[in-house]
Amino acid sequence: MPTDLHYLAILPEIITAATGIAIMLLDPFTAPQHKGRLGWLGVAGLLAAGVAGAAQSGRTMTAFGGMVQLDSYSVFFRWLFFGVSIGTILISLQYLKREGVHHSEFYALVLFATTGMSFMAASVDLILMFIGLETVAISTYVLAGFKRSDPRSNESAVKYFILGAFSTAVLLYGIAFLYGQTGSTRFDRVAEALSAQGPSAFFLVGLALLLVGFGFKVAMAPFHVWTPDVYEGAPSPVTAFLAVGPKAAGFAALVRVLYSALPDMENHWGDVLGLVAVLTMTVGNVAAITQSNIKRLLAYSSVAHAGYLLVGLVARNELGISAVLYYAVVYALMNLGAFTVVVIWSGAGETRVHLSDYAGIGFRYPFLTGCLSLFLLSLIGIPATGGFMGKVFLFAAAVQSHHVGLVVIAVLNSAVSAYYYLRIIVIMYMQEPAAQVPSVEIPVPAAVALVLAALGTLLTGLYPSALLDLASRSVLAVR
Amino acid sequence: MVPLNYYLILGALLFSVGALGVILKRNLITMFMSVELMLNSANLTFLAFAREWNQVSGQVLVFFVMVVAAAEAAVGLAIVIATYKNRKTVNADETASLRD
Amino acid sequence: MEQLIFYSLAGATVLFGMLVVIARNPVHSAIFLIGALMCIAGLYLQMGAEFVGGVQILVYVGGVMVLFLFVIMLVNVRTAERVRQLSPEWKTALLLAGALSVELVYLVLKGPGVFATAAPEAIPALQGNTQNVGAALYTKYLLPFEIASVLLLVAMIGAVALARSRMD
Amino acid sequence: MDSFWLIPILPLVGFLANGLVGKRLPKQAVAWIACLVVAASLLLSARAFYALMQVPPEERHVIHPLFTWVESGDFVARFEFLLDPLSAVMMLLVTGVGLLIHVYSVGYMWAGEGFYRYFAYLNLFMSSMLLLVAANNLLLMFVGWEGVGLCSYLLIGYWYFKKSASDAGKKAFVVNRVGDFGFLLGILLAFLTFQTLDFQAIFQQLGPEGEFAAESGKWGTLSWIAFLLFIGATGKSAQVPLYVWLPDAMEGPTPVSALIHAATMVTAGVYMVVRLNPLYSLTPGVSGLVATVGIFTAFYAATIALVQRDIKRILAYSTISQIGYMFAAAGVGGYAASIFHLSTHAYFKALLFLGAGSVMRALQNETDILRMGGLRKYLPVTYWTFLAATVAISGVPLTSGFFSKDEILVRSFSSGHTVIGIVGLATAVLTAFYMFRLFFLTFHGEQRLAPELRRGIHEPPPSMAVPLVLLALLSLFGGYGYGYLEGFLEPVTGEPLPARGEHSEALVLLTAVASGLGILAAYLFYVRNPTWAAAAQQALGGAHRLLWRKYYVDELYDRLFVHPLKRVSDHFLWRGVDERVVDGAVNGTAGLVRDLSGFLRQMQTGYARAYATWILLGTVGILVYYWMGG
Repeated sequence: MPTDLHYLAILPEIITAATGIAIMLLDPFTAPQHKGRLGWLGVAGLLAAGVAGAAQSGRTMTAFGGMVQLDSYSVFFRWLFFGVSIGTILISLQYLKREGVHHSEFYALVLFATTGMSFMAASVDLILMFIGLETVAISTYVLAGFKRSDPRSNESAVKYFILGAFSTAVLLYGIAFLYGQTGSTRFDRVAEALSAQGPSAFFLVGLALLLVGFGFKVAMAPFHVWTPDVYEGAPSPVTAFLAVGPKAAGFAALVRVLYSALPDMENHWGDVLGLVAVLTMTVGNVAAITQSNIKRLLAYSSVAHAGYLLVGLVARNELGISAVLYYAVVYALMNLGAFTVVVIWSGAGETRVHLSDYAGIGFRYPFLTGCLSLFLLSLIGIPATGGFMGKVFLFAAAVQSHHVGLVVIAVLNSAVSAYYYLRIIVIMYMQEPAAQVPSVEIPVPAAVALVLAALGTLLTGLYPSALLDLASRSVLAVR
Repeated sequence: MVPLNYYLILGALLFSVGALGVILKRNLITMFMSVELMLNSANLTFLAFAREWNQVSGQVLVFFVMVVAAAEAAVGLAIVIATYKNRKTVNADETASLRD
Repeated sequence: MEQLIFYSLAGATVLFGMLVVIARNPVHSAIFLIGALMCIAGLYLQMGAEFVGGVQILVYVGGVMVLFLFVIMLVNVRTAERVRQLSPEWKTALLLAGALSVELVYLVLKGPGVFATAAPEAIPALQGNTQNVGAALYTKYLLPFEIASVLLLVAMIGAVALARSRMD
Repeated sequence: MDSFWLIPILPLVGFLANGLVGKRLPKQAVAWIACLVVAASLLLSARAFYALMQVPPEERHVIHPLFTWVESGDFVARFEFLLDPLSAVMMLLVTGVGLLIHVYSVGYMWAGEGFYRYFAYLNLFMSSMLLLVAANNLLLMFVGWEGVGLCSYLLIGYWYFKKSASDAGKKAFVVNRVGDFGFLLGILLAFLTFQTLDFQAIFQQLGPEGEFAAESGKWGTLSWIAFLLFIGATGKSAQVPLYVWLPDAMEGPTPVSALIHAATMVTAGVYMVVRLNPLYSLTPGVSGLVATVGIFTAFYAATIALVQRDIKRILAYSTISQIGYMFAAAGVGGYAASIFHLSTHAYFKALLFLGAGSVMRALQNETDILRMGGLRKYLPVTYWTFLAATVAISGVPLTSGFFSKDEILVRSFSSGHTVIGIVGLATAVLTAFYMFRLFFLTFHGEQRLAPELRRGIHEPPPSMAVPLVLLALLSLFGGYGYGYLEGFLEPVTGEPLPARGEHSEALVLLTAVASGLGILAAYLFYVRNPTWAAAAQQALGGAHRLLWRKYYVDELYDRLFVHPLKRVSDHFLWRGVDERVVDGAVNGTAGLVRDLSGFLRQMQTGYARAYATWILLGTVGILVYYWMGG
């Protein structure tokens, strides 16, 4: 009987899961026009979970037979995930009503997915991590197909599901080999066995398959192929969630696995990830250039950004992981922000997602377009935005570890990326509007999310120290 | 006692057959069935290793994988049904309107 | 004898697996898959994992596969059967799968093969395989077990949300 | 002296005020806000400059930390400003010329829409430029560097409804990104080498006690840093090969061209090289490259300017050419001379653009000088001020341009760079020729105006005329303080080279002769015998066409970079070959090879199984990698 059943260590996850269950229990007693209240309940639960997480910051302990670890690293990602989920719910409230799919399952699934993501970041055991990952995956399959009478949403869910299940099987097979070689699924045991035995064939197979599984989750090339289609077809708030939450969770778990379980194979995974990073950035950016659907464009952009994040991983030093954490936050802010604008502007049935639908709206909707421009500038990496600082940290880390070639390619890529982000700004401000600029109203919750994301993007660019400090303190738990 | 490698090779073959099914079939349901084959090959590998280590935990892991597989099946088939309602097809190649 | 059982079960598993892929009719595929799963259950039993073998038959064959069959019936096999089942790029697919199997087999053979058998885990002396698994589930693996229950809840909610008839 | 940190902040306040509430304010209020913040910055700059003069040279170095910007392990960057002679001169120059152009803009932009937006951008630009100048480390400098680029882009595309304007904006942005790519890499490499980005800390390591010896003859890390940073400079300062955006940038409002694309932003590259002069002094290889690129650009751009007809484009090529001079000076070690020419150029080039703006305003945006002529009697103020600027840029003796150009030539010859000196002299002839060609064609000779434009030609209002006159005075007399400037800059730019050599009197004469030759030729061709010009054009058909089409460089770049990139994205990752072709290729007796290439082409076909194939391909790839390597 394990003696470390510290339920307090997983209190935030208990709160999120319980809130999810509460939403489902209250659903039958809530009139259809009041479903929004359940969304607010979800926000409240996430806030409470965040507070519970804050209460534990600074403590380090393992619990449940050494399966889950409470440390600054997991606290950091918990906050990120809770924030992302709050943002997702805020932008969904109006959207679900508008699209006629206002079911409380949506909020419950977001909360369950958050629970899963939290466990991905906190687990120090392959099997727990796998179950957390599957909880996220299954919730998001459903979310992607949530507009079930919309063929595009169906198709998005189908592709996501089939390929997701496929990659899950690959990941699981990899875990089997790691387990087989070491006789344990715990990260520390795996690391011990690895340093004792050296990288044998089973370790290599296990690592390779693990990289594929995570490669799918965080959309590294060539495992990214699903992203554009799935992001395009899914309901826009779900796309925002997918692009930000599960991707960050994938990175959280990947960093933890590679550094805690397989540190002695760092040359093996470092080499492959270096190649993959180059491929990912390049494919993402080159493919984004000619996109005309803004959701697709942002999908490729998210692929490219996964490549930048990998640069920090490949650097294999402290600044590198801090930078990954930092950039994960900044990336979440700017992408959630950009997608919020997409959600608001797309209109009923998501009819306005073509770039030409943005023509000339710059001065008609200064708030929306101003925010979107800010996020796009941050995605380019213009100074005074978080995106710039994040890239500087990532690239500086890689330079520090003498990956100069990689940095050259990364910088070149971000130069190329300016072109397609800029195109959107040009279209918004410098093109003739369509015959009649449609009128949209900006729902208050979404506006709040937008303002918060914009402030965060600016703040992380102007005063990056606070977040970077937090990130570098969180990293110590992993290294 | 059958040597470990036999099981592992069986697992590898089964995994490859499953992967082949996913990239070869056009029917969503049979694609998914091929994924089930892959999951089972992983399970077989788990169990073979567990026997080698003389551990019970490998069996527990297999149990969890079965839970996951059941959950995936429920959701996956629900997605297929939702798609079928709208498109009247379960052919993956006809579910390809999102593309570059 | 043991070897013989293994060979026949293993052979049958691979054969059924291939038939799943080759069959044109999804119903046939499903039935072949059931065959493969049964054989794998047999292998589990042979390895002394009675509990898992039982679950395999009860949950997989009895639950999951029946679900598959229901869905296949629901979506009208007739139309499904008429379309070409195999993708046109079958050569590449075969090549890739072949490469994968060669690699995996090679790496398996290259692996250590026989382990310095570790000491069995200190599990309370319970009788029989099922008790052991049960004990592990509720002690060492308590947390994953609980999350797995959340996972099943998610699946339930999700399946209902997606497949229920229009109420909206 | 302590309040100098407000200099970059004040325009930012103006930007925020006008950007946030400017839409609701009356135009007068917008104009007052925008001009007052710049005026306040100018006052503070003057005070800081004066305060620096009062202290002994070795104390002319004040750092004002605002806050610690980034701190992570070794990686420290502070948000702090530096006041030393160089930044003081630059701040004074930027705010001074900036204020005059702000005032001029009030009259020039009054009629158009989006008045507040224009001034908000202009203030933002001032803030970024001052940040660039005042930054105490490379990272902060880069923030200003990108900021001015962004504003430049916003202002070029200010008349966004003109397609040419928004295209030009995009071109400027993209070309500048190429340069910034080098700049950023240079910063990263500098950080790797010095473990710091602070100027003083870097210079300390470069000093005699530091571990870095001069890299004479070999190309080491320092050279790479200097080279990469210089790539950034060629982008921002429009040097060969990245100059192509500047002529197109003339699509922006004319005061913007004056401020950003003539007087200040485009000289940022020069400022950067001078700021980092300890680095460039240790890397003679790169310095030589800087000088060569500079003087080549000077000559090359001057030849293009000879035959252009658009008044603003001529001025744009002239700007490129003059900045080339500045780089040449910096490259041969004449850092003070470079800054000297930078400042005189700011006066006369700003004046030329503002004068051109005045002409265009009178002629309803006509820019073709072949359709002007004889404007002297209609626009006397513009005429005389334009003349002042023209003689200055042509290097007529005793004007500011004469002194600064002469100084550069002296530096080139006395440091042994004879070729650079000779090309510089030749360019001086060309400069005088094309500038007076422009001048004569615009203001002298017969009137070639379109009839509907002849009526209503009138002088600009006082708010525009006063800046013209002030700048004219500066252009004529701004060159007399050089001796003092050189001494003032000494703490930054180091000991001046051994005083002017024995040939310097001869050089003064030569410079004067060069300018006289050019003017004489222009007079003969365009005033005395206008038919000669046409005859010459006839005689030199091919050469003329080559120059007129600007050596076909835009076409070349399109071929080399734009088309291939488009093709790759269109054909490789996009739709590629259409479905029929792929299916046809595969269905038939196509072999395995074509199968595989079919796969490559249909990466995003929308088929789930194709995507699974990619994933599997990746899996096999990684396994093979480990199989082979592990």
